[in-house]
Amino acid sequence: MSYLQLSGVEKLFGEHRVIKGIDLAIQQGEFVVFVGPSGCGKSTLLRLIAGLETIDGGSLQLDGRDITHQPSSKRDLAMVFQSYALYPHMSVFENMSFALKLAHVDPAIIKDKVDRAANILNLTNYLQRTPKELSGGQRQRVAIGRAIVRAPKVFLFDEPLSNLDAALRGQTRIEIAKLHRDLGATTIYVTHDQVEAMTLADRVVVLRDGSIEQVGTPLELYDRPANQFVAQFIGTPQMNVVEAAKLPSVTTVAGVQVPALGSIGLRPESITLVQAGQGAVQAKVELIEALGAETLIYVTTQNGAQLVARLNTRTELHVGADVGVHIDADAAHLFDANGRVVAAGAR
Amino acid sequence: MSYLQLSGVEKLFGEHRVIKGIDLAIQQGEFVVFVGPSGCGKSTLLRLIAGLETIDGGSLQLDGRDITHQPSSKRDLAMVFQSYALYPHMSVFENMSFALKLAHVDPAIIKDKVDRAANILNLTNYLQRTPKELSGGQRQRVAIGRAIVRAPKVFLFDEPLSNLDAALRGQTRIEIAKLHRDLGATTIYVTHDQVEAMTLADRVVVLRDGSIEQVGTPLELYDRPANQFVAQFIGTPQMNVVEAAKLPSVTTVAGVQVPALGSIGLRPESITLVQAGQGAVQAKVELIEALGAETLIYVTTQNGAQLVARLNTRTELHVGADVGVHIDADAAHLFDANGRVVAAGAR
Amino acid sequence: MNRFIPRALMAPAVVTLFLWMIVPLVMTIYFSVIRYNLMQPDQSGFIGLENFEYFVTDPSFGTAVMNTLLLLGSVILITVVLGTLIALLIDEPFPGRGLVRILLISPFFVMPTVNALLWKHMMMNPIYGVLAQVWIFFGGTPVDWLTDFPLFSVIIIVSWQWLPFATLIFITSLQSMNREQLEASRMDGANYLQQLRYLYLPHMARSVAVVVMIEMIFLLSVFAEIYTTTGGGPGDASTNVAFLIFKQALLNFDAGVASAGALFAVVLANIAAVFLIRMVGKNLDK
Amino acid sequence: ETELVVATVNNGHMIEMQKLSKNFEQANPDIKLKWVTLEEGVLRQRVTTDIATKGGQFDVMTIGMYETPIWGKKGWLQELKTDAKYDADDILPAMRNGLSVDGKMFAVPFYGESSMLMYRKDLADKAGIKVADKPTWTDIKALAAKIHDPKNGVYGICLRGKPGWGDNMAFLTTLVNTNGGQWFDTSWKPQLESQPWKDSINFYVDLLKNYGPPGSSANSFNEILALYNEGKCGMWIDATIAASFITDPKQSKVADKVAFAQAPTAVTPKGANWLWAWALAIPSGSKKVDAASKFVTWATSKEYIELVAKTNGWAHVPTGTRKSTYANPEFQKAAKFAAAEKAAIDSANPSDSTLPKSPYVGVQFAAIPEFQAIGATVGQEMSAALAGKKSVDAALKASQVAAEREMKKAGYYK
Amino acid sequence: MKASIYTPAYCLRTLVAWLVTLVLFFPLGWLVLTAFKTELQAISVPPLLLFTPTLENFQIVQERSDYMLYAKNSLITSVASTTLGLMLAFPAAYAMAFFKGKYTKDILMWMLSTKMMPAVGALVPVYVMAQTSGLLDTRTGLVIVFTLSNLPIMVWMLYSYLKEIPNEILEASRMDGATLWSEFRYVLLPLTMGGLASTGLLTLVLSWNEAFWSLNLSAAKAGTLATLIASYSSPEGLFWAKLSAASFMAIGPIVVFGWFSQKQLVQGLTFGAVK
Ligand SMILES: Nc1ncnc2c1ncn2[C@@H]1O[C@H](COP(=O)(O)OP(=O)(O)OP(=O)(O)O)[C@@H](O)[C@H]1O
Ligand SMILES: Nc1ncnc2c1ncn2[C@@H]1O[C@H](COP(=O)(O)OP(=O)(O)OP(=O)(O)O)[C@@H](O)[C@H]1O
Ligand SMILES: [Mg+2]
Ligand SMILES: [Mg+2]
Repeated sequence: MSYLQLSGVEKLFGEHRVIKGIDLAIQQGEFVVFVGPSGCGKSTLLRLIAGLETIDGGSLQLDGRDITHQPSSKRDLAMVFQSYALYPHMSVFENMSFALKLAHVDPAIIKDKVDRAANILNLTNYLQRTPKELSGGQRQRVAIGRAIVRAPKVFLFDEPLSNLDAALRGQTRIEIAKLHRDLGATTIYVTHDQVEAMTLADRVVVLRDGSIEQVGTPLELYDRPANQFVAQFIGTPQMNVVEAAKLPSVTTVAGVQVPALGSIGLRPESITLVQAGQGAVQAKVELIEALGAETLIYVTTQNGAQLVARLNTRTELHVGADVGVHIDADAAHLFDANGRVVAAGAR
Repeated sequence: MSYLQLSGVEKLFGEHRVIKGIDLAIQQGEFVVFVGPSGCGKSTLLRLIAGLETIDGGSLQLDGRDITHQPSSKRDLAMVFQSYALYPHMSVFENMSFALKLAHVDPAIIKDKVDRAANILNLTNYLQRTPKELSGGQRQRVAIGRAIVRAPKVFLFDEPLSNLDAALRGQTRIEIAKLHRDLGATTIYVTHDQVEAMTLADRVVVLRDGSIEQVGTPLELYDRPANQFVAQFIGTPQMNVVEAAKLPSVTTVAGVQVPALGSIGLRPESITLVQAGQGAVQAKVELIEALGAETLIYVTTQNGAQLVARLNTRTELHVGADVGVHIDADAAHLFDANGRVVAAGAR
Repeated sequence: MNRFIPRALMAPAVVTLFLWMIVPLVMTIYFSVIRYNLMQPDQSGFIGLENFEYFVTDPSFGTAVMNTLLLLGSVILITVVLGTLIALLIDEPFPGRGLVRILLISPFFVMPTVNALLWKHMMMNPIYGVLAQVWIFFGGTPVDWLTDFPLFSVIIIVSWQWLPFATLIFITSLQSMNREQLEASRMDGANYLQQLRYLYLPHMARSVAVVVMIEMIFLLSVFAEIYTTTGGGPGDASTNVAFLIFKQALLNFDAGVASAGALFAVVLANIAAVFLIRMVGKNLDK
Repeated sequence: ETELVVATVNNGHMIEMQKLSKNFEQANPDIKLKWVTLEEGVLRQRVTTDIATKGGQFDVMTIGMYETPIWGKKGWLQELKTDAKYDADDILPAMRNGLSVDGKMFAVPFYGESSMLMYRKDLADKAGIKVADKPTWTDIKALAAKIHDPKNGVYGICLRGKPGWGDNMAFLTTLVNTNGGQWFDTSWKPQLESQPWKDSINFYVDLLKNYGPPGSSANSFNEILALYNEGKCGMWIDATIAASFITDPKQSKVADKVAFAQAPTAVTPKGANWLWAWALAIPSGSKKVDAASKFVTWATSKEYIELVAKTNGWAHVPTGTRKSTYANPEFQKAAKFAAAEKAAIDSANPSDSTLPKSPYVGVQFAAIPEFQAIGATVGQEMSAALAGKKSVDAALKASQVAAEREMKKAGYYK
Repeated sequence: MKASIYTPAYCLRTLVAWLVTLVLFFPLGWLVLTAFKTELQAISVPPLLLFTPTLENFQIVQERSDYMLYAKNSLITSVASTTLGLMLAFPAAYAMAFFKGKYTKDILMWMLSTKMMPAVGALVPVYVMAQTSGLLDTRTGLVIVFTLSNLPIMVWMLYSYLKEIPNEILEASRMDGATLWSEFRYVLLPLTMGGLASTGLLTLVLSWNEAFWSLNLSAAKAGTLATLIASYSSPEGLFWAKLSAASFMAIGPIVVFGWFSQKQLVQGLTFGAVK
């Protein structure tokens, strides 16, 4: 049996059905990431697991025990909040030891545990400071430390990095990954940033409007999205999705006929720009973003389709130039009128 | 003569010399980005130009006029603040028209100008709302709109995107780029996010500790950084910089002998992982980040040097695997003990 | 922006306040060193520190200082503690919360004299007062509040007036309590009392500071309530410094001694201020 | 048109005058009256501050028998000269003396009072005791013991206990006087620790403790009046003015059961009952002396008394000022306390009210500026003694110290 | 949560809250009741809860003293001193909040400390000053005194309020070409309306209830409602009902006003205590 089992979990806010019967099995030690657009219910689902909201339907089992109606203080989970929710008047040490203190753990043991966690998180020198004397990244680490110290059965993270700036976010992401590898703790992580999802997750759960769209490893989702929604949600820059009508040159993908009202999905890396006149389609360069190692080129085809191409080299092109677009139809995805995948190129 | 000319501009806060004699010439229509680590004086420099702080030394000339001691209301510049600084009690329309109203512009003309700006920024439907009824991205656009409407001589932006979430940031970045292309306005843009700097700037000014480290186009900075600081500041993931002693296999770069106490800089894309036993150095895989289109692999060499390699393909490697590292010494940078560039590989 | 403008803007308030303070102060200092009794205009002349000596050696002086501090301390304590409890009680919605708020706030708008008269006559009168009736109803002997517990009675009266103020500020403060912190503590296993101890109270520290500060300003010179109810007695049991000065200024018409007393009160206020504002100021600066 | 600002105390008679003053304004269309009606203590502070700083806010002041001689001597008040029609000789001599300095009248009495015993005839009868017309304190104590019946809500005796020189000290001074004591001896030394004081205060505390209502130390005129009207007091010694209230069936449940006698005496009858008048005066330097004197003479004239009688009945006229009032048969009929009141007033002599010779004027006070403060402090001490917060000796000792300080400060002696 | 909000704890809480409220409000309610009793009913034992209300007391009060004059004085003095106070306090608070100098905090503390001297101590000097300048018993005199004694609190409240306004908004307006006046008129003033309102409300209440100075510096012309009370606590005769009626009339307007404005008042009363 799985470690954490959600069966038909539902949540209503008034009339509004926010979580629509979620079934999900999470294994011990797994790192599961919930992604999805804003308002899709990621936080709510996490809070249901945490016991911060009451579950209106279905059940929740942790380690073989039914915890559907247990108060959160009894569930033995730890949560890291988006705003960190550090106790502002307590020192870092007090913040980290608060739960243990409430549980009447022996002070010597508390000190030991906190020191160990602080060591892991590089917080040893800051134990006496209060949160407002810390930088964003340090606060973040304290919030994590507060969770680690308790050695809970499951770690819950609700967008823990969204308050950090880009540089720090990248750095902390790596720290979290390492931490998970070292501690091997079961972790559920909410984010709407798909880079985080891709790099951290063992499995990614894509949510939309209170239901699960797809569950799988990051690369599964990248390569074999179940529908247009997942396809566009995963990967940056987004997958190019163009109405089939605008790309008449592509007729079959993996042996499947392109449906009339469907659309074709192309990752930026499966588009190559060639000399004007060559390639499947003709286009004009709209914008060039040279990032050093890679270059993103935004083009508009004669049919009005907007495409982004990713290059791993510099380009000689300039805005306004005419180019030909070569399409790697083998790597394309086909969606029907409802956005469901009909076929996907082999990768 | 240049359009905006800074000559030996200085700023003291109490005893603290925050801006240490900046000389910079900005041409009309140019998009200049200031980057640098937190606290290096980016905002201060911008505020000096804006007239929000008094200049303690040097002079400032705009369009041939000395504006060193003019109050900001007379300088004919427009600024977009990090926090947007929208007037919370005014509607979007009023926010955007405020400056014109103060200048006693004819209401009909005001309406016309605001409508045009709103149109460009997709704000037409929100003109009657107040800022708190808008999303972050929309507020951002209003702040920009407020600047556009005035058609000022120079646009100043102080980290305008840092309050937005990742997705929105990418999107707005592209909008700003397009806007600049359409309006052709002289723009000074402060950020500490180097992706923004790379994609937006005609020229990037790298600041450090109140002084200019280097000025150049984004790719100039990427390819020919003047020193280790700039090299590591530009590009993501950071350039690998390894003490020369830890990479004995690299002895000369572009014909220059590697200095004993210097270090070697390698962009992630100039490192290739090969089978164990092959390549210049042997290493162990520490972490793998598969982002779909590209893969980042963090390795530690036998000498203890930490390196990141960027792959444009998937990898079969897993954490802990032994690999050989092939180094493209032709693309390497050489720094002396003080971090100055001694030689750079041709690219 | 040059320095002139802020000064020009501050000037009207600072200058008028300065005059309002300095002119009476200089006059007070002047009066305090001369013989100046309104009833004996024929006696005058410089007498040095005699007025101070007279004021300070008043047999009631020590009691008055003690009573001032006691009144200040108790009212602050009562209003802060009860205010906190009430604020916590009505923090979450319940039927009629709006009305409760309005009723609770009312005493704050009552003028001190009315407040004192109301308590003295209608509540605390040992024969007709409502409290006496309540005591009798429960078979007790009515308490003669103003005689037997004069200072305590004054404390009750003043507290009643200031409780709404404290409650109001605390309610507002509680409403800004960070929900996520509360949730975090729930996950950490804290029960309500522990949340109270470790989260609510520390969160309210700043508002407590504000309440203490404002109340101190007003309570140091409580006068109307004492004058109307106990007249400072029995004996000097409920005489505070302000009342002692009143005795000199308006019963004795000795402006000299009254001025000396007022100066002393200023000193006392400043000691209290230094003591409290420093303590509280830390919280205010956050 | 002249506008007169009249400061007055908010007692019933004054409020009546305020109402009736419309008649005055009609008769004198060039004079307008503005009223400042204040509670006694506040009024005293206000007029004193004003007159002492020459504030000039009031054109007519209501002051008492305490202030008049002091202020008159200082020349702060306008001497009042009246015409024949006003008939100054009709004013009771005790009153006239009390409001004059060296034969010059500085205020005219609006109403006056002394103190007397008001007892419940029904209860005394039931106890089988006949109260003498001039009882002694020993008699009173015995009677109080007899009729004291707290179970049925009747207390033997009610006396003032609320601190204040015009409150408990007014009564206590008469008690001390009749016990042969005084405030100051001829060299202005306070006598608060003398035997008469000790005897009196011990007697008083003892009496009220045994036969008084609870909370006596907070009772003054009003509180006791309310108790008396509810039928809770067997006896009451207080201002004669009370008589008109407790005999008024509209307020009093015992209106038909009260009887009157002179204030009790002990060692000497001297100063056993007090003398007080609320009078109208004009500050010197006033620019509206003519209009003001027109008003004060109107308000204290015989015609005014008749006007009140006509409007409200004879039972409600201001008393204690004029012989003619007491001579009026209608008044005698309406006020059964008239005789007792007149006798009490006549027997009081502010200039000679103590057994040993005293340097001051006043029965229940000493007309010197320092007395207010001394009286207030001593009043507090006595109230503390009554409440049992202090022993009588300690309270008297503290009083003596305070009084000496005050007198020394004022320069009476080194 | 949805299951049943009427848990025992919830009911208990509601009950206790109402109980506490009623106890605390009782004295005031009793005052109002007493105002409608006759004097004998007012002191009856046991106290009457049910009785035939009478308006007699209000008539008496009105007959005896011109209520409208006092009310008018109260209204004029408190409104005028509030307005004047805001005019003085606002610029000062603005300067302190946006041009913070080395001594800003000290000036603020000093201002507050001026409020700690007992008014009685300054009575004689102030009385003499008022008299020499001819301000005794004038509304102008009272307005000046009220304004000055409330000024420190006003400056402090406005300061805490203004401090919360981001400097960047003002800078933005300067960049937009605003002069000091237009910055004030179009940006600062609208943004501080809330703070001004609640500061004004508090000052209004404090001025309305000010008793010491109004009693001592006014006589027949400028007396406010606070002085009206002083004529109803008579040492002769029964007066509770009349006193209650007079008190009711004196505090009625401000209490009702307070009820209506309490939301607004609370917002600014926090002195920046709540972030
Ligand atoms: N307490 C609540 N009462 C009513 N509706 C709520 C409540 N909390 C959340 N919702 C609604 O439930 C839906 C899901 O909200 P949730 O916070 O779980 O979204 P999310 O996926 O975390 O979004 P985000 O990425 O913006 O954090 C939203 O439509 C939201 O408006
Ligand atoms: N008003 C001020 N008074 C004193 N020091 C200041 C002031 N404003 C800025 N500084 C100091 O000047 C230096 C430069 O600050 P500045 O705000 O320009 O940095 P920045 O490059 O914009 O940093 P960030 O990326 O964090 O915004 C910092 O050391 C800062 O502490
Ligand atoms: Mg969320
Ligand atoms: Mg900055």
